Amino acid sequence: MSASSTPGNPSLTGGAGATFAGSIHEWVTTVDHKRLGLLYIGSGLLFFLIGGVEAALMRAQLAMPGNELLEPQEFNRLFTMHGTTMVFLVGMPIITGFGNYLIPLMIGARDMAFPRLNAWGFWMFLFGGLVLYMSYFASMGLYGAGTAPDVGWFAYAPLSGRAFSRGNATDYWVLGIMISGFGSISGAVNMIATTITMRCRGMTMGRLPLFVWMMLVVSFLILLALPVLTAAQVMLLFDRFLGAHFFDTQAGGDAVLWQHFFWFFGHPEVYILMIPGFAYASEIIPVFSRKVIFGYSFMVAATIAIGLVAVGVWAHHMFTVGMGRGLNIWFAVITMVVGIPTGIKLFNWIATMYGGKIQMKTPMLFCIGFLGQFLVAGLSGILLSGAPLNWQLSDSYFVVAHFHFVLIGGLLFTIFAALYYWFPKVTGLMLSEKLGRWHFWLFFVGFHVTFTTMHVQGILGMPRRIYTYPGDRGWAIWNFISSAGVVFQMAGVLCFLAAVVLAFKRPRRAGPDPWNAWTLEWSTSSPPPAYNFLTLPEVRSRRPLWDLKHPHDPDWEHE
Amino acid sequence: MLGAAGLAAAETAVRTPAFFEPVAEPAGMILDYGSLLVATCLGIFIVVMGLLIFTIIRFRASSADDGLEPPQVYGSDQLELAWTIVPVLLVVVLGLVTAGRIVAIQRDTAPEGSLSVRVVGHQWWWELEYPGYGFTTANELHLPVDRTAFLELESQDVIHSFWLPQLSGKTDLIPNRRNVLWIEPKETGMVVGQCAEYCGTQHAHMLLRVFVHEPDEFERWAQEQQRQARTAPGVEEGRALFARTACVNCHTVRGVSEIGRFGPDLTHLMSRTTLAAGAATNDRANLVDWITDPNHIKPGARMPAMKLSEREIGLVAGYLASLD
Amino acid sequence: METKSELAPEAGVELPASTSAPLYFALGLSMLLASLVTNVLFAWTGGALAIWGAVAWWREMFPHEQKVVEPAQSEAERAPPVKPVPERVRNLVAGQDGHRVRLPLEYHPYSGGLRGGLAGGAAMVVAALLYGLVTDGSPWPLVNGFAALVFPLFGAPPPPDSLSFHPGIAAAAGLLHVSFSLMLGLVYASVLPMLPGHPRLWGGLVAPLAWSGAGFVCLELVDPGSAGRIQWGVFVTLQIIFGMTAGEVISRSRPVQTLQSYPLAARAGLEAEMREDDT
Amino acid sequence: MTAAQALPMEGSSWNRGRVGMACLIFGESTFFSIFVVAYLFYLGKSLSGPQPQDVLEFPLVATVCLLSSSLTVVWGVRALAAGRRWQAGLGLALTVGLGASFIGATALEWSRLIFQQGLAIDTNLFGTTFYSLVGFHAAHVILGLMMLSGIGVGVAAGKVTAQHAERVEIVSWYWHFVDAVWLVVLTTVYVVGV
Repeated sequence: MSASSTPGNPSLTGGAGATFAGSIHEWVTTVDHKRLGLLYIGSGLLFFLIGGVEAALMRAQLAMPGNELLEPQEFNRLFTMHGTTMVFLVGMPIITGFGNYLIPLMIGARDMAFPRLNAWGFWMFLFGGLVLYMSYFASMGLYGAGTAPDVGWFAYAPLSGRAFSRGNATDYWVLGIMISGFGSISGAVNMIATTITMRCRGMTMGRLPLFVWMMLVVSFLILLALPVLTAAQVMLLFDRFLGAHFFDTQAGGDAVLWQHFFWFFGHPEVYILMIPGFAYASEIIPVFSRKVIFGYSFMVAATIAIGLVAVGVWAHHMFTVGMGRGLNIWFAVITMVVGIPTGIKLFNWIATMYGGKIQMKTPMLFCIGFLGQFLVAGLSGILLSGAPLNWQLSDSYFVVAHFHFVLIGGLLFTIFAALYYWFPKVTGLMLSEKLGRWHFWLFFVGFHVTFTTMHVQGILGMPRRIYTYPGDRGWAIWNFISSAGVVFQMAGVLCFLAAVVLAFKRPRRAGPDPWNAWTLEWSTSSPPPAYNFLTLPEVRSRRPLWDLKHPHDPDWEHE
Repeated sequence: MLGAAGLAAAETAVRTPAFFEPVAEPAGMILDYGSLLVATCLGIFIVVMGLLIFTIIRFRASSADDGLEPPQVYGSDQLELAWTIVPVLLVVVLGLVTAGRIVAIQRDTAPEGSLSVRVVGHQWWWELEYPGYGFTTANELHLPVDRTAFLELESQDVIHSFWLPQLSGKTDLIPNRRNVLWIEPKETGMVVGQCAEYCGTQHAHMLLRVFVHEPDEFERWAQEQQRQARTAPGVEEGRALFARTACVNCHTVRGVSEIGRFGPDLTHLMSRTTLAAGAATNDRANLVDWITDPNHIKPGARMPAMKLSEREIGLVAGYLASLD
Repeated sequence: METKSELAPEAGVELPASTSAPLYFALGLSMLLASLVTNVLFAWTGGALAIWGAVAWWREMFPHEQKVVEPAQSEAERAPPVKPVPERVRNLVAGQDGHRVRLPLEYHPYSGGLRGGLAGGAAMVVAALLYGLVTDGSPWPLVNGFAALVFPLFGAPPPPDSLSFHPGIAAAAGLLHVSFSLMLGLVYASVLPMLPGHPRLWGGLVAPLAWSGAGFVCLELVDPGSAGRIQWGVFVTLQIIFGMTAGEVISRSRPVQTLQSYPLAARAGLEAEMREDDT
Repeated sequence: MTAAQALPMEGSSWNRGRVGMACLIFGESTFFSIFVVAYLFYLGKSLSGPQPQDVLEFPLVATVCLLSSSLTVVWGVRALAAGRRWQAGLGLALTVGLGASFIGATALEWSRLIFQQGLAIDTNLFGTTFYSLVGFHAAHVILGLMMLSGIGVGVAAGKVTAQHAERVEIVSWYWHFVDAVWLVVLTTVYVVGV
C-alpha cells in the first residue's frame, strides 16, 4: 500500500494549509466526507443568497400594480431561475451536505462508502449550477447574449420546445439541471451504500438515528425520481437538437406527457426536500426537550410510508389538464392519504415535547416554528388535494403560499435549526444565541407577512407568474404587504451571517458536546478529526451517549 | 344601443375575482365543497395547534429547574393507533365527498339546450367562437344568464388555462387536445379572469372578461356580432389602407378580408371594452398607440409595429374605430 | 466506547488519499455537455479532461486503493471520554393518579376492539332495519339512504326513501359500514381506557354525539339538500346504539397489560405521580 | 499498516461495491422505464409513416448473441475467482465478442432503417421513441463493453487476478442488467409494438 504522508488536517479554523493556495488545493482535492459536506452546504448557501435576491427583485416588481421596474421577460427569467435555484441548487446540495457530514459520524464510520464518488458528486452539482448561471452571460441564442431560461422551473412543453423557446436559454436549464442531477444520483447511491454497509458494531438498523433512517428513504426516492427527470430532459434535448417529437404537439406529441414525467419526478422531489427537514427536527426536538423521541418505530414506518405514497400522487399537480374522473378521484384521495403518515410524525414530535423540559435555544425555536408552519402547509395541502377546490386554487398565489410554507416554513426553518445545532460540532465554536433569536424572530415575522398573505391573493383570484397586474383587482394592498415582509426576512438572514462572522471573530469554544446530546457525533472532538473516531465506537442502543451518561439507567434496557 | 355600449356602467366595473363570491355554477358547488374542506382543516388546525402551544407553554424548562432529566417515554402503541385511525376515517369521508363532487361537477358531454362556445388560446389573447351563430370574437365572452354554456377549450400554441373564479374552476387549454367546461351563470353583470397557466412573455396580459346578459339582450348582442363589418362613411381611405397592408394577413374583418386567422377578429372591434386582451381600454388614443408600437402597451406582443406614417396610423385607427 | 481500544491507534488511521481525479472527471463531463450550447472547443477540452480524470481515478483505485495515514490527534485535542452526568432522571411510577393525560397501563386487546366494532355495527344495522320495518314496512330505506349519502359517484343510487332492496348498493354500503365499524372499534379499544370518568359515557354518548354533530355541520355546508333529507334523530340514535354496544363489548374484554415488559409498560403510560429515583 | 482497521462489515455478502452497483442498476431502471413508457404511449400515434410493423424485423441473431454473453461472463468471472487466468481471459473475450456483434447487428439495422426505409429520429413519433430507447440501450452495451474489455486486457496482462474477482463480478452485474434491459426493449419494441 502506498502511503504518502499528507497533512490532511481536518480543522476548519486553523493550521490546515500553510498557504492560501495550499488550503484551496486541499479543499478541491478532498475526498473527506466532512469537507465535501461543508462544500455542499457552503455553495448551497451561496446559491441561496442569489435565489433570495431574485425573489426580492420579483417582490419589488409586484409591490405595486402596473409597476415597470422589470421588463416582463426579465421577470419571467427571475421566477424561472429562482425556482430552479432554490430547488436544485439550494435544497438539494444542503440536504446532501448534511447527509454527507452527519451520516458517517452518526453511524460510527470513518468516511462514506465511496469517498471519490462523493467528491465527483459535489463537483457535478457545482458545475451544473455554474452551467445554469452561465446562461446569464454566455447564451448564444437568437436574442444575443444573456438570456437566462424563462420557461418556469417545470418547463412545460410545448413552451419549452423548439418552436416557442428559441435560442439556447432553455438548453442551459436542461443541461445545468441534468449535470447536477448526476451529482445527486451519485450522492444517493453513496448514502445508501454507507448506511447499509458502514455501520459500527452494534448499530443495527433498529438503532439507527432517525436522521439516518430518513436520509436512507430520501436516497431511495432520489434514485427513483431523479433519473425520471434526466430521461425527460434527454427527450427534451432530443426534441430541441435532433428534431425529435417527444413533446412536439405539431407532430402528434403530447404536452401532457411532459407534465406526467416532470411531476413523477417533481412530487417525490418535494418529499426528497422535506424528509431531511423531518430528519433534522427528529434529532433536534428530543435533545432540547430532554426526552427520547416518541414512537421511534412509528416515525420510521411513517417515513417509509410517505416515501411509498410519494410515488403515487404526482398528478395532483395536474387536476386542471382535463384528466378523466377516475384519475382525478384517485389522485385526490391518495394525496389526502399522505396526510396520515405526516400527521403521525407531527403528533410524535409534539408527544416528544410533551412531558419534557423544553429548552428554548435557537435550534429549538426554529423547530417549533417548523412544527406550526408545517401544520399549516399540510392543511393547505389537503385543501389543494381536493380536486374541485384545486380547480380554483391551482396556479394561483394560494399554491405559491402553500409550497413556500412547505419549503421555507418547513424545510428552510429546519435547515436553520440544523445550522445552529451542528455549527458547534463543525467549527468547535458557538453561534451567538442573541443573534440567533433576532434571526428567528425577524425571519419568522417576515415569513408570515410575506407568505401567509399570499394565501389571500390566491383566494382573490391572482394567478402566479404574472409580472404585473391591473390596479382594480383588489390585489394591490396584499401584494404590498407580501413585498414588505421581504425586508424582515433579509434582516433575519443578515443576522445569521453576522452570527457566523462573530463566531469566528470572538470565538467561544463549544467543546465536543455543547447541547448534552445523545448521538455519536457528539462523542468526538469539535471539529471532528479527519478519521472521525480513533477507535470505532460500539453501541448498544439508539442513544449511545445517554448510555454513557447514565450508566445506571441505560437505554438498552428499555428499547 | 350596440354591444358593450348597451351595458350599464355599473356592470362594467371590475369586481375582485374572488371565488368565494360565485355568480354561477359550478363555482357555487365548488365553494360549498371548499367550505367543508376548510371547516375540516380548521378543526384539525385548532386541535393540533392548541396541543402544540399548550405543550410549549406547559413544558418549558423553567429557570427554577431541578436539574433532573424528565421521564423518558418511548411511545405508546395505543396513541399511535388512535392518531392513525382517526385520520384514516377522516380521509375516507373526505375522499368519498371529494369523489362525489368530482362526479357531480365534471361533465364530458353538452347538456340539452346548452350554448356552445369554442375557446382557443393564443399567445396572448383568447379567440372565442360561437359555432351556433357563426361568428368569432376575442377576449370578451358574452353569455346568457340561467343557461348552461358548454365550452370547448383548445390551444393554438402553448398551454393556457381558462379561469374565471366566480364562474368555475380553471381548465387548461392544451394543444392537440380538447377540454370541456360548463358554466351556468346565475347573475348578470361582468366578471374578470385571466390565463392561469404560464404561457410566455405576456402571460400577465392575457385577461378575459365575461359579460352575462339577460337572454334577450344576449340574442341582440349575438345578432349584432353576426353582421358583416360596417362600412361607415368617411373612413374609406383608412379601410383601403387596412386592406392593402399586412394587417389583413393576421386579422379578419368580415366583409373586407377573411384570410387572417393569427390575430383577433376585428369585425366588431369597438363592441369590445379593452384592447390587447385587456392590456388597455379600447379607445381611439390607445388604438393609435397600439398600432404605432404594440410593444409600448404590451412588451413582447406578437403583433409587429407596422412602421406606418403618423397620417396612415391616424387613418387606420379612424377606420378601426368605426367598426362597432 | 472510547474506552474499548482495538489495535494500537496511536500511529494514526488510514484514510483515502486526496485526489483531483473526480474534479477533472466532473469538469470534463460538464464541459462536454455544455459544449452543446457553447463551443466545440468545450467538447474537445471537456473530452480530454474527462479521459484524464477517468484514468487518474482508475489509478487511484487499481491495483490498490490509494491511502494516507492520518496521524492521530494529540491527547489534548481529543474529546474526553463521555462521563456519567450527575443529573438524575425523573422516573415514572405506574398506577397512580396524576395531573396530566393518562395513558393506559393496560388496555383492551385489539381483538376486543374488533369484536366491539363488529357488534356495534351489527346492532346498528339491526336497529336500522327494524326501524324501517316498523315505520315504513320495509327494512331497506335507511340502507338506501346511507348509500344515497355516500355513493353519489355510482351513477344514480336509489332515492333515499326507496323501499326496495338493491343488492349492489347494499353490498357496497355494507362493506363501508363494516370497515368503519372495525376501525372505530380499534380506536375505542385504544383510547377509551385513557379517558377519565366512565368509558361507557365517552364511547356510548360523547363520541357518537361529537361525530354526528360534525357530520351535520359539514353536510349542511356542502350539501344542504341531502342534510335536510336525513332524519337526524334516527341518525344520532343509531350512532349511540353503535357506541353503547361497541363500548360494552370492549369493556367486557379482559384488559391486558401493554405488550412490553414491566419497566417499559410503566413508560408506555405517559403519566403517573412522579417519584424521584435514579434507578 | 498497524493502524489499518478494516471497515466494518467489509467482505460480508453485502459490501459497499455490491450495494453501490445495485443502487446504480435501480436508478438506471427508472431511467429506462421512462423511455419504455414513452415508446408504449406513442405506439401507433405517429402522424406519418413508416410504422413499426412496416419496417421492424425480429433481431434474432443479436438477441442470441447478447443473451449468451451473460453466460460467458459468468463463466469468465468464476474462472477468475478460481485463478484460472486463461479461462477467465477467454470468457471475457467471448463476452466482448458477443456484445460487439450485438452492436454490429444494431448498426446494420439502423443503417437499413435510415437509408433504405427512411426512418430517422425526426421522421415521426415512432422514429423518435425507437431510436432513443434502442439507442440508449446500445449506449449502455458499449459502456459495458468498454469496462469488460478493460478488465479483459488486465487479465491478459496478468494484472487483474483472483483477488479482484469480486470487483469483476460486480461489473458483470452491470452486464446482466444490460441484458435484462434488452429483454424489456425486445418485448416492447419487437413483440408488443408490431
